[in-house]
Amino acid sequence: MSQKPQLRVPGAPARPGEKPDFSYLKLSQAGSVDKPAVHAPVSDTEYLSKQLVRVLDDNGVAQGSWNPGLSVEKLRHGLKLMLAVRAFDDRMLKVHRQGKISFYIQCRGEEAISIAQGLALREGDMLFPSYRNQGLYFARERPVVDLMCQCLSNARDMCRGRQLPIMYHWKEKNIFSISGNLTTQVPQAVGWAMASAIKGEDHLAVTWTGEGSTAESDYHNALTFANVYQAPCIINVVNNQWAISTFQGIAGGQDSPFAARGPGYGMPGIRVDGNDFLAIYAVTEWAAERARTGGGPTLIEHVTYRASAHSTSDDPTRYRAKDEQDHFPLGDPVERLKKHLVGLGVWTQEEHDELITKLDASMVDSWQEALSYGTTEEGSSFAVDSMFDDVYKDIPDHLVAQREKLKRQLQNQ
Amino acid sequence: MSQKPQLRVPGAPARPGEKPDFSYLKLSQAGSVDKPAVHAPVSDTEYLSKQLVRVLDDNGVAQGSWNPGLSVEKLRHGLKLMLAVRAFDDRMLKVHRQGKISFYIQCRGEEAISIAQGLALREGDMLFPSYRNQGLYFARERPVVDLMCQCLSNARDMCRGRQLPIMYHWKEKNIFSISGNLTTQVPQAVGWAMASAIKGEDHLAVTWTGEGSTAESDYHNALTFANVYQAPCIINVVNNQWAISTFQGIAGGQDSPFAARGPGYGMPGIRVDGNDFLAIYAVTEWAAERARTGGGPTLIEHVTYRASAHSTSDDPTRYRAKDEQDHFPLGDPVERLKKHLVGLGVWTQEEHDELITKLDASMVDSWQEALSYGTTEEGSSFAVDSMFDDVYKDIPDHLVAQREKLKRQLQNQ
Amino acid sequence: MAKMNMVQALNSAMDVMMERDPTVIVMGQDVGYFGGVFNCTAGLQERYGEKRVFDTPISEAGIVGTAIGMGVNGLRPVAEIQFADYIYPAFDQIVSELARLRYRSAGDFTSPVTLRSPCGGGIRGGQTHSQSPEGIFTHICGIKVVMPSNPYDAKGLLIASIEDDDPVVFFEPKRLYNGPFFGNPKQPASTWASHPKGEVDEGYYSLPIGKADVVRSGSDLTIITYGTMVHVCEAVVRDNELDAEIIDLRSMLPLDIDTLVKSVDKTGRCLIVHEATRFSGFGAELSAQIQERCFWNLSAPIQRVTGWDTPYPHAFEWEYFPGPSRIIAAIEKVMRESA
Amino acid sequence: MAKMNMVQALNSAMDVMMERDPTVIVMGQDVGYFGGVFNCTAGLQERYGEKRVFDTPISEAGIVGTAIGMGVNGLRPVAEIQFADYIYPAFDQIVSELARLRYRSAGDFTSPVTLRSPCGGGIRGGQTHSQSPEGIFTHICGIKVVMPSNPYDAKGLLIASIEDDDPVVFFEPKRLYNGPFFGNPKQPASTWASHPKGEVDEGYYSLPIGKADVVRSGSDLTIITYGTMVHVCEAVVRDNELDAEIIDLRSMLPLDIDTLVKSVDKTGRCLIVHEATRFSGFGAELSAQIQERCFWNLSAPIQRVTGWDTPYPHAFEWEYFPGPSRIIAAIEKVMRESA
Ligand SMILES: Cc1ncc(C[n+]2csc(CCOP(=O)(O)OP(=O)(O)O)c2C)c(N)n1
Ligand SMILES: Cc1ncc(C[n+]2csc(CCOP(=O)(O)OP(=O)(O)O)c2C)c(N)n1
Ligand SMILES: [Mg+2]
Ligand SMILES: [Mg+2]
Repeated sequence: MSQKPQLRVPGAPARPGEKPDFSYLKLSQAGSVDKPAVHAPVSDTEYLSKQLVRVLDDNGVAQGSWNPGLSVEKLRHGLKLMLAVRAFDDRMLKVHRQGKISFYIQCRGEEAISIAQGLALREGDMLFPSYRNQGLYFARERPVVDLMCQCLSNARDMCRGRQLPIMYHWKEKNIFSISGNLTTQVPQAVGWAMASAIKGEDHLAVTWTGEGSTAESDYHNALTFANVYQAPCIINVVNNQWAISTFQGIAGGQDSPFAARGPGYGMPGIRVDGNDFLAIYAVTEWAAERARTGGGPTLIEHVTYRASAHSTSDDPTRYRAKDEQDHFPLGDPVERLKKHLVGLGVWTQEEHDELITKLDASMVDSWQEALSYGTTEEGSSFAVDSMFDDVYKDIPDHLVAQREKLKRQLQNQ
Repeated sequence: MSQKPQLRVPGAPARPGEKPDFSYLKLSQAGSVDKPAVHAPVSDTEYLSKQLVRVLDDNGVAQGSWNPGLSVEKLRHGLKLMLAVRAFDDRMLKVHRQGKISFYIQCRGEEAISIAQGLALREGDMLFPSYRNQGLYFARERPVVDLMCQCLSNARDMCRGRQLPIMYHWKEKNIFSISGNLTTQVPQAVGWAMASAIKGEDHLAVTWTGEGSTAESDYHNALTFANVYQAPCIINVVNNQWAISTFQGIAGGQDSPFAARGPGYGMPGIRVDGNDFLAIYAVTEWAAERARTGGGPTLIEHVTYRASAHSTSDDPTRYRAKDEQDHFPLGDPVERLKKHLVGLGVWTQEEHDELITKLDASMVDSWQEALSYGTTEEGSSFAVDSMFDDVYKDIPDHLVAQREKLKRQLQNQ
Repeated sequence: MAKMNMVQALNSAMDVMMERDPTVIVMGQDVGYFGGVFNCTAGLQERYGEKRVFDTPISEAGIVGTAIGMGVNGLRPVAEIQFADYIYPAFDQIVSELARLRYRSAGDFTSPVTLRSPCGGGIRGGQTHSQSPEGIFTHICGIKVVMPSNPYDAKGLLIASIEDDDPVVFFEPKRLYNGPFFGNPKQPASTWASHPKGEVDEGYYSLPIGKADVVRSGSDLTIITYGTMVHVCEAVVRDNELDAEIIDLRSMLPLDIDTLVKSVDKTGRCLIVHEATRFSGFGAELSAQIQERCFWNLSAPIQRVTGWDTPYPHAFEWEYFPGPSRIIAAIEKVMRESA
Repeated sequence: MAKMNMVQALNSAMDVMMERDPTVIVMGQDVGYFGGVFNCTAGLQERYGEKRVFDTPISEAGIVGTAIGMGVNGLRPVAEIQFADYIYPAFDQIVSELARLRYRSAGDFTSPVTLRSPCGGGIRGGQTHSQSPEGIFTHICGIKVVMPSNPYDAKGLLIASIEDDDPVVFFEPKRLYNGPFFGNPKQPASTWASHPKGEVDEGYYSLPIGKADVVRSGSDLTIITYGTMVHVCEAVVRDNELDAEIIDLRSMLPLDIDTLVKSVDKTGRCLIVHEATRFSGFGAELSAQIQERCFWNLSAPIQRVTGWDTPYPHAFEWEYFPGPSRIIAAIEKVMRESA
């Protein structure tokens, strides 16, 4: 211990040119963490915020009381969806490189989270995703063409050209609009859940935010209100170790896991292996049942790794050690679920490869279809008028005037 | 457990017409909570956030390892200062009733916190108080006339008439300016402490906020930054059970104590008997030594009771059970320290009464002196010019013009 | 009809709407059992239960953030921000979220939140209980900004705000809660009982947002104002027997520019009065639009009377407040320059 | 002298100041090892160590709040807000604290924080990476608001901001980071290398805050603008061979009104151009002040060309951007009306 105060600036364990080092990660053995009763008092759940709930062991075998006992069908469906997300991401990265879309964000390495949780929740549950939860659209079966159209700001963009690529929403199937501003959706989810309780409904609100984003004020407001009103919600922190170039220590992950904020605020906090489809599914089921039966909110920290760049505007080789992902002790979520299925004898490498090929091809087809509805470069397919819609429900006079002005100018050009 | 989600709206245990009820408060026996090593790892300090550090028992005897072993002189000094604060508050309430000042806030019942902590800290430590920490000025020996002059916005007001009464500051003795906006000073204190560490100094920043105010965003930002950078600071939460009309449950105190936020964020959290001069002194010493020797921040929750109205604008009989204070299980801080001193045989009821009489008289004298420097009603003693000073270091042209305009207008009236 | 002060009128608006529409809920610091620090929500929790009227943690950002979510889930939250000076912590949720949600989701998600907040000075509140931040909010597209100047309008406009499917920031000049204020703090306090706009329908009615009120017609000069300053301007015009037209904006965004232009085109002179600080205050937008539209009919430069560009100082409250003498001086200037 | 783009010039300003003054520190999201998402702080951490250049948690309010405390404790923090669109969470700390500390403590406590933040559109950033919120900040007394339009000014003004004992909000038009932009996205990108203001002194120099720059003199019309729009206006004037005077404000608060008045009194015509939304944008204050001062010399109403009062839409970026055709139309209008 130093004799004088020191400004601690938590650094990354490894930067370019250095050897990847994940020794800071505290892991638990698969199956070693007990599953408490759904309505256990918060104090009896505290250990969950410090240990790591894992079901799949290194051999792909499901272990322990958290094993959700999913049907083979469901497991295969989960794997398929994860592969679909990955195929989608790959395709979108390619078309971004071709200059077809202005921006993109992958979720590589984190697919298990959105897919397992998407499947574990009910249709009536309202989802408030971050920008890295595209998997939720797959779990709820939004045609990928629609997502592509949003990225193209074309005639079938559900945002009508207003938003950056990837900022989807889906009103019919309860997936909320994405904001560029981090964490703002988290208190909104809590408010949505409060309304659910006020109305006497049992729909949950479920939200996701990055570990870096938990530093935002809104996160605190969300945890406070969720706990005070016992809002039926699940707050997910996706700890993928990085926030653009900053390591999770800078967000406050060095001395206590993000899940530990839960008990600090008076709610359960669960730290889960974010690359373990079964574990994620199980903790989500537990939290959902708890919330749905009046037990209030749960905080879930998913320990995972951002295998991709932050976004297409980012170049992680400038700040991360080379091949860091290969050293990540929790592996790759797709590989791990695949191993489990292969181990169960219900999946083979051939089926796997075939599926990937099929998915890749279907993404190409979908992309062709999406292109047929227009592209950003060609200019918007919406009338320029539409730019003035939806600022308000009814267009006020001053916007009518601005719209007319713009139309006249475009006519004169 | 209900079968459906319910909006929980944490209520006060008792409202007007009902019997006071403090059964929700979890207490520990005096002397029963162990004192960890100053540099104990956070995980070894967690129990401190759930139990209640107490030194003075019901008989006024000091118990256990947290007994700070203060000299009789220091104890008597502490008692005297607490009584001085109380005499000051009484006088100011009276002059407010007489219409002499526009506003006032008492700290009755909470005197031990500012006095014990003020005495336990060093002169070079920078204090970032809330509006209920007037005791700090007594601990650092600001002449009360100066405080009164601030409340009168008169010629000797250190705020030059700019601020509401009680929004003092004291640059020379390191007491920061008070803002009307709650909790804003808490991240500022953390920043100050970061600067201390950056500069290689061992001055601490110490800040206070009400339990209600911990819901503000700034509180989260303060805890996050304090922990991440291991800022040498102490963050005090004064849990006086009430925030104007709302009970501490509405701020999130129902399921876990405010001190528990500390370990949640990765720093020690200590729950202390806020009416126990000795216990407060001891935990402050511990936290200060920890911070000063590189151990980073500590969160301290003081369990106390707001014996007064929120402010002179408030009427607690409209929302609190009658005589609630009399049922508060931690008693009155002045009475408790008095009992301790009397028990030690170093103080008597007569000395006590005499001191009160003397203090009351000296407050009257000070008030007379303060009045001699002007009053709010008479109008400001500062030139109207001064209103345009200090918006910027140098007055920009547009403010010069506004100042001239005002001066001309006042001349014409 | 009943005599109501502004607090009672606002209370009545919420009461009427809670009665009519089960989705209306009221939330904010101290609004529940206590009925709000200014009493505006008194009795509502008792009447509608704590699921519909509840206290919140002291977190303005949390209030707005959760209110947005409730609005998305079919409720109509009416949230109180205890003082306008304390609305800033919620600024991001208001600007980036409340105001933008409809647009960014192409109308699929909306949240009809009403934010009520007492504003303005003249109650010795010092620099953090006196501010008039409305100008800032008028720069935010996607929200409406309203400020009533009397009980009748307050009720009608608050009902309209709650019913509005767009978010509304509703500022209440707290100096007017208990009576009109004519700018002279030494005068005995006036009450709403004797003011025509203190007569308030006890039932449901609403006033359109975006319609200014010509509170006095005249031909020499147009005075555009809102909130507390409406009464100060009226008093100045009355006391000095001026032939001025006074317009109470009532809503700043959307702005009833047509009514303003009509008046200024007629009078050829324009004075803008608000309590907020001058630089980039709402008076600037008013001035800019009026000179754009009425340029050829203006016979003197548009003048602004406003708070100074300083915080609101406790001791110099009345030197800060843009009271009668400053208004008269400005009127004289306009008249002189156009003579 | 060296050729620098705006990023390099800003970097050089910080470098020079960190070298000269050990109390200068740099903080913000990704500003440390990585050097900032726009590279503005590249190399600084390596040079000055992580106690003086450090990454922060993703909390704009926390950044400003702690920066204030550091400023009070004798440091001169230069904090980056990654995008101006993300400055709103820090709004309360800026308005209620940073701007007001000196006043409320009668000068006893001050905090000379500089907040740097990239603003403006034209980079396909959509509604949350394109905003120009400077107008809002100009309504806040106690802070200064600066926006440079070229590398030379950027460095001189940033140094002045860091040295200033008052807090400064320093907006950087990110469209100009790598080169001037003339308003036509289809034109090949231009670089600063060929622009006179891309010649930047490598050492210490500063430019006064509160001084506008007459970037082109002319007699028919005054164009008042700042940031990205300076170059668009210059291009329009050049391409259309107009005799317009163009003034780059450089600082909005304090405002160099004398330079503006002098010009408008001379030309009799005034056009204000900014990228921010129109309603209550900074153009309103400019218009209001100029009509107050230059009324008798104006031969046509002052016009504003601005962004529309909508969010910045991803797909309609160039229909939103107040580009050359809108500027030309407005100039024609002013000329026609005063003919
Ligand atoms: C309020 C706000 N501040 C800053 C940003 C810029 N920004 C976008 S993503 C990001 C990093 C977020 O990291 P994390 O929360 O860990 O999520 P991840 O990208 O790892 O999924 C930052 C700083 C923003 N979008 N909004
Ligand atoms: C940002 C902000 N919001 C609201 C208020 C109004 N307000 C002043 S004191 C107070 C209650 C604070 O309670 P607590 O933090 O428990 O402190 P206590 O008064 O009990 O000491 C409130 C809501 C304020 N001053 N600032
Ligand atoms: Mg992350
Ligand atoms: Mg309290």
